[in-house]
Parts: sequence; C-alpha cells; structure tokens
Amino acid sequence: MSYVKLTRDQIAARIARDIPEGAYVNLGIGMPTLVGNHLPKDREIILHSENGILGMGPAPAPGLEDLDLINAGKEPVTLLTGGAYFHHTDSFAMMRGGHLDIAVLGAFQVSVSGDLANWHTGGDAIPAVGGAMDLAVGAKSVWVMMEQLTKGGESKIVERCTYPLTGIAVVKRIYTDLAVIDVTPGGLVASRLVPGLACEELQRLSGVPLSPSAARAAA
Amino acid sequence: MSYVKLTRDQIAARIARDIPEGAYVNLGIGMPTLVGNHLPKDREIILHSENGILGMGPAPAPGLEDLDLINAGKEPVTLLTGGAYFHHTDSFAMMRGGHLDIAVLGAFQVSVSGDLANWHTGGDAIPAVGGAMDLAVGAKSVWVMMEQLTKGGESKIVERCTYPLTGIAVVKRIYTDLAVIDVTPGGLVASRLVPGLACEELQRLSGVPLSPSAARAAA
Amino acid sequence: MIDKIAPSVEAALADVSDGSTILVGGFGGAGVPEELIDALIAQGARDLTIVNNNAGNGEVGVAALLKAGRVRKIVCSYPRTADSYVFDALYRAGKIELDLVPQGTLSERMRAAGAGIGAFYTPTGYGTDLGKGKETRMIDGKGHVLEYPIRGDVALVKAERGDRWGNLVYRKSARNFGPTMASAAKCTIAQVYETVELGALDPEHVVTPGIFVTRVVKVPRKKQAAQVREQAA
Amino acid sequence: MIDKIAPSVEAALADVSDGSTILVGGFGGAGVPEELIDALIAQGARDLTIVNNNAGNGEVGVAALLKAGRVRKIVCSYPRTADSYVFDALYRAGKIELDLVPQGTLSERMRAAGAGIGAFYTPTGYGTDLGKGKETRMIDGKGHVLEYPIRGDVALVKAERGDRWGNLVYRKSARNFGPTMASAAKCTIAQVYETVELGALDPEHVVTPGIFVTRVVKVPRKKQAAQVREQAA
Repeated sequence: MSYVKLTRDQIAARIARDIPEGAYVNLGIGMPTLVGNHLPKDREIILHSENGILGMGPAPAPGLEDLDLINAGKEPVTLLTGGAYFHHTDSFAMMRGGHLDIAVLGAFQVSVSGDLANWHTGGDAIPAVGGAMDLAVGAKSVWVMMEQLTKGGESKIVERCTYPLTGIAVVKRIYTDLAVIDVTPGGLVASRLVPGLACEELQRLSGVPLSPSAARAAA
Repeated sequence: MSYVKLTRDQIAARIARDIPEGAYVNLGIGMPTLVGNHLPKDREIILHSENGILGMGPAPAPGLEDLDLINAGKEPVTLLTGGAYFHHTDSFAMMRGGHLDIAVLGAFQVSVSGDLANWHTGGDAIPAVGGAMDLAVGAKSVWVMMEQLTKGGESKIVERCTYPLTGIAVVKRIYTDLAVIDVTPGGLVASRLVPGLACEELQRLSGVPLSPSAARAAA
Repeated sequence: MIDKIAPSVEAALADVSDGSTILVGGFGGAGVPEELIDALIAQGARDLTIVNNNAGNGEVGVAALLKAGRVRKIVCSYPRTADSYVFDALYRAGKIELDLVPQGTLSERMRAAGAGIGAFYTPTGYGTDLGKGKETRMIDGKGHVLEYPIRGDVALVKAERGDRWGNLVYRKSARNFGPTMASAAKCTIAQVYETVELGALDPEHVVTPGIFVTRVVKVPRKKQAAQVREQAA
Repeated sequence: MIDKIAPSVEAALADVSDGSTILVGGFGGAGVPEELIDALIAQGARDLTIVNNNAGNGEVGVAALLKAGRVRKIVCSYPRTADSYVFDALYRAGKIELDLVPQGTLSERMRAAGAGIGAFYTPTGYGTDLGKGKETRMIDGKGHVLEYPIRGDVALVKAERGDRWGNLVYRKSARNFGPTMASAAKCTIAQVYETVELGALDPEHVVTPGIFVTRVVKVPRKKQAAQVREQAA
C-alpha cells in the first residue's frame, strides 16, 4: 500500500489538537513553533516563553512589532489578555520546577528509552544549547515533533542516540510525519499511522521495535 | 574613678551616628530597633525588614496603622518615599547574598573571635531562630548592641560562647553600655569607653583580653 | 475556558487529604489566609504537617488547627511568641513535632521545591545546632550546610486580587511567603479580596503568575477589616 | 542624599578594570544595554570575561567588543546565531574561550551569586556533555549536577525607568536577565530611558530594588526608537 507523509503543518495541527484546555505549554524554537498556529480557538491554552512570558500570543500585525516583546526564537510576538511578564530566573524556575504541562521540542534523535538529542550535531559545529536541557528535564510531558527519517532516509528514532544528549529518558511522545509514537515502560507504541502505512512497515523504516497501540483502531 | 553606663537610647544614638549615608541596614528585633529612632535626619539610610521591605520608615501615627505593613517584630511601620516591597525569598536573598551593609543585632554572648549567640538560651526554652542566622552570615558588617554585663554581673563577651551559636566569627563590632569594642584579627579593641572607665577596668569586668584603640584619644 | 475561581473556601479545600503537608502563608498578622485555615479546620483533614513562619497565636488560625489536634508536625522558624501557648503546651506534652528552620532557609527550601533545585548549600546555620547532622562543605573558605526542598501538597496563601487564570497581586508586606509557597505545592489555593476580570492585572505587575495557582477564592473584605480594627484596638 | 544617577555612560563605566567579569543583560534584541556596551568599548578595558545569553550578532554590541579583541572568555548558552560570525571566527581561531552553560543554569548560577547560595544541584544537563566532569548526585532517583555561582565584577543592564535610589522597572520581555544580573555583581550599572523622581515608582511594582544597583544612567530614547525602526525594517 502507498501512503502520504504528513506535512509539518499537519503534524503541528495534530499536536495542537492533543493539547487540552488550560495546559501550560512551551513550544521549542524551529518546527514546534508551528503548533502555535493551530491551537483550537475554543480552548484556552497558555504558552510560555523562556524569556519571561506566560500567555504569549501570535505574531503581531505588520508594523505593530515591539522589539521588547519577542519569543525564544527572537521573533516579535504579542501577549494575550491575562498574560504576565517575569524575569529569566523565574521563567526557568517554572520550567525546571515541573510547572509546564507540555514542552514540544524538535529533535535530531530520540532513543527507544526516551533519550533526547536535539542541541548539537557534534563534530565541528559550534555548540549552542539555549533552554533545551531545562525544558527536557522540567516539563511534565516532553513531546517531540520531527520527521520520522532524516533527509538521507535514516531513522531518527534509534536504539541509542549517537548525537550528544539533551536529556535522559525525558521524551514521552513523538509526533512524526508518519505516526504518533509513545515512549512507554514496555517500549515504543505507535498509533495514528498515516493511512496506508502498516505498523510493520513503520517498524522496518525505524529499525527499532514498535508495537501497535491497542487503541489504534480508535485513532 | 566612677563612671555612668550609657542608657539603651544612648547606645542606639551612638550606633545611629556611625551608620553612613546610603547604608542598607537591618535592625534586629528587640534592643536594636531603638536605633531607628536616632538616625540622623540629614542622612538617607535605607532600612531593610526581613518580611519584604526596603525603605522602612518609623511607626505610623496612632490610628493610621496598616496591618499589611509591619516590621520583623510584627509592629506597624511605614514606608519611605523610594521604598519597595518584595517577597520573603527575595528578602533573604538580599540578606544571605551580602547586600546589606550593616545588621545591628542583640546578643546573649559574643566570643573574642566574633562568634555570636543570640537565638537560644538552651535548656528548657522552646527554641526560635527567625532570621537571626541569615543576618549573622549575610550582612557585610554585623554590629552587636548589648549590655556589657548580664543582670547577674557576668560578662557577655566571652572566650567561648556557652549558649548555642547563631554564627561563627561573624561579629565585627560590639556596642555596649560601656564602650565600643571591635573584633579584629589581633583581638578585641576597645574605644569610646564611657568617661571615667579605664580600659584595664573594662578588661577586668569582661574577663577577656582587650586592647585600647590607638584612635581612642580621638573618639 | 480556564476558570480557577472556586465558589467557596469549602469547595476550594474539599480534596485535602489526611497526612498532607500544607504550606501556610503569613508573617505576623500580614498575609495570613485566615478564612482558608478556618475552612481547613472545618474540613477535618488530620495528621497534617504545617509549614509556616510561626506556630500560631492565641487560639485562632494555625493555633486553632493545632488545638483541634490536626497537626502532627510543624516546620517553622519562630514558634515562640507572647501568645503561642497552644503550641507550647502540645510541644511540652510531646504531642507535636517541631522542625525548626532558619527563616531564610525555610523560604529558600520552598523556593528550591518550586524551582526544581534538588538541594543547595547555604552558609546559614553552619556550625550551629540547626546545622547539626547535616552534610557540610567548605566553599570559598566558608562553611555551608546542604539543604533539601520543602514541597507542599497544598499551599494556602492570601493575596489581594486574583483573576480566573490564577494571576495574583499582593498588598505591602502581606506578600511575604505567598509567592514562594504558591510555587512549591502541588495544589495552591489563594484567597483574595477581589476577583477581577482577566486583563485587569497589568502583566508587568503580576507577582504570582497563574501557572502556580490551582484555585482562587474570594473572601469578604468587610469581615477582615473588622478584624483589623479589633486587633488594632 | 543618595544619588545613584550618573551623568553619562562614560562616567558610569570609568572604573571598569582589565580582567573583569562583566554580566551583560539582554535576550535577542530585548533588554540589551547597547549604550553601556558601546561605552565599555570606548573605555578600553581588556581581558574581559563576558556573561551573556549569546555571543554577539553582526558587528555591534557584544560582537563589537569581541571584534575589538577585549574578550578573553565568553560564558553563554547560545553562541550560534545567523550572524554570530565575529564570535565564530575568533572561536575557530582559538582566540576566545567558550564556556557553554544551559540557559536556566546560567541564570540560576547568577541568582545563586546574588542570593548567597554556595552551590546547588540541578537536574539540567545531567548525563549530557555539559554535565561532564561535574560532581553529580542522585536525589529522589533523579540525577543532578552540582553547579557553582557566577559572580560579576560589573553588571550592565537595561531597564525602562529608574530613580536616584536605583530602583528599576523594565518593559515586557526586555526584563529577561536584568534583575538577576543586577543582584549578582559587585557593581551594577543600569541604563534607563527615564530617570524619575523618588516615589514615582510604585513600591508594589519595583522589580529591581535599589539595593542591587550602583549607578543609573539615562540614555536617549530617540536614538533607540530609531534603531528599533531600522531593525524592524
């Protein structure tokens, strides 16, 4: 059977739908930022930005940018009614202290036990970590948003990360362009595979053991 | 020769005169609170209160008490123009972090090396420490305000404290009803003895070695 | 819609369990969540650990909770006051455990809980009876003791105003332990004199962002003002 | 009379010594004390350690300081940006030392300096390359690394308004590292757009109390507004 990969916006929309009302959420820089465009309008979800914002809103209309109001990716944003500002140390206390319900992060690799590698490709690159490690250890649930495979066709879900780690056993769920994969004590569990993709084929592509979700039929 | 002991208000006035303009100062509960009544009107001195106040002012006029504005001794106070409120953790960060220039504390005993005992008389009493230990380790200069002798005539300056310690080697200067005694690496140095009191007599009363200050004549 | 406003203090406290650790705000008469404490007494939870700066005064608030026999242990910095006789009697009778903690360490240990800090070294208490039995370390020539977080199951705090997202502002020195305790408990309940519309609190002036607050409950100011006059009299 | 208002950025920075550790506020374009950094370049201090979230952009601010050869070492969380080419070249040439610190640990280490905490255990970085060589400890089954304070000789921060006692308020996300850095240095210099009369800042809204501030210096908003428009263009 043939299947069509989800676009980044489709993955983002899927993640957005899974965020419950009232959740405090940090969207990592890069791909996860897209999730903000898909949040259901009928739910109040409170976005946190590491640089001292709760209740972060969407980008301002052109011409209304305020350079004192930016997100972690340094792009202009807005503040929702009910939002608040605070300083960096308080902001990271929220992250490290387990007050965020969900952090959606990009990744280079995720291991079968939930190890995350998303800050450094090693080698000659100048390393830069930002707030990635704080989010990885701090959020109640770390969700990864990434493509299932690298451009070269290698699985980004691996037995053991070869890139430098961001955190150990921190990832709870992986949203890819092919499926949703939960990291459970019993191993990886796949659900919501794109139509036409069998779990066996996903496992073959991934090169790691994957079981189908019991709830798959319902997805 | 005969001499007259300073009153508590006279000791307080002496301490107040020694506090320089611009100093950040915490006055401990009990006797040191009196210092606040003697601060020179022509100097700006900023009082800190452990419960989250900088720029604490004197007691309000009767009838104008605000139970949300109290000092460490739980008495109503006022706020000076330029003052600020903050929470307890920030307040103790100021104390522990070395931002206060002077803490004036009462004491049961001070040792020759500056150990302070001011929180617990031991034995059967229910212990209560409050912010005493944080002030003792945190302030740039800890000044003690106390009588030279107990009611029973024993020296409160001792070779080694017998009461439970508040902090080790923290006291820089002791203001008593008889003199001002600096704790220096070379030992205790007495100055500003009350008229008619010789250093030898002070040493005899104290039972610990005391040298006269070289600057004594100037005091 | 997020709505953290609880209809009553009773509703706000309904799920407090026996054996809970409860962080209770206030310093002296300022910032004491009196209505929440009264509701906790009525609610009936037992075998509690109370974290508060003091150990109760007279026979109201924390002292009333102690008198009702609900408290197994109190963690505080200053249990001895002119009218702490309820605590005194229980303590001397061996009916309550006391964990005496220097005030700044008390606050910092709760801050550590809220900030995800596993433990910290503080110079406060080094070489004293309150540092006894604790791990120590010399850092830059200065003695430090190792202190661990104090986590609450519940925090009861008093603020001035709150909104339905749980954002809070306080009043003067009534702020005291409130913001830190709010961050350090699984369930934080704030009593306020005014519940305001979302957006009525300036985002620059919010002291406790709603992320730290589970429930907000309005209590009447009138009663409080009367108490103030009584106490001041 | 206490008067922390300095007449100029030059006067405010006159006593910065060679070899100093300088904490520099800002995250992205927000809260960057641009005028103070420019004045530091003009002042001429060398062999500096700079603590900042980034390692400079383009050839202005911290990047200009780097380009002028004044910086021995940079402590930051995110040195790699689209236009961090000045740092990149120095780093690859081995002409600058990089101490890479996770952002929350960077902030918390400065907070520890300001708060008199000797060291703390954080889960951030445990088991990663950035935790390597550090002391570790399992606490409640979770790995932690031991981190020590970062103290500044000087902090350069940008605030919105300040008074002669040094009280500061910030604007929106320009607050970022300012309050923490202000608390962590021996000498804290704040640039503000407005100096206001004592009492003009509401005591409930002061974010950095004056105790953490050594000097306040006013910089013209006009220039800044122009830069804002340019950068936004």
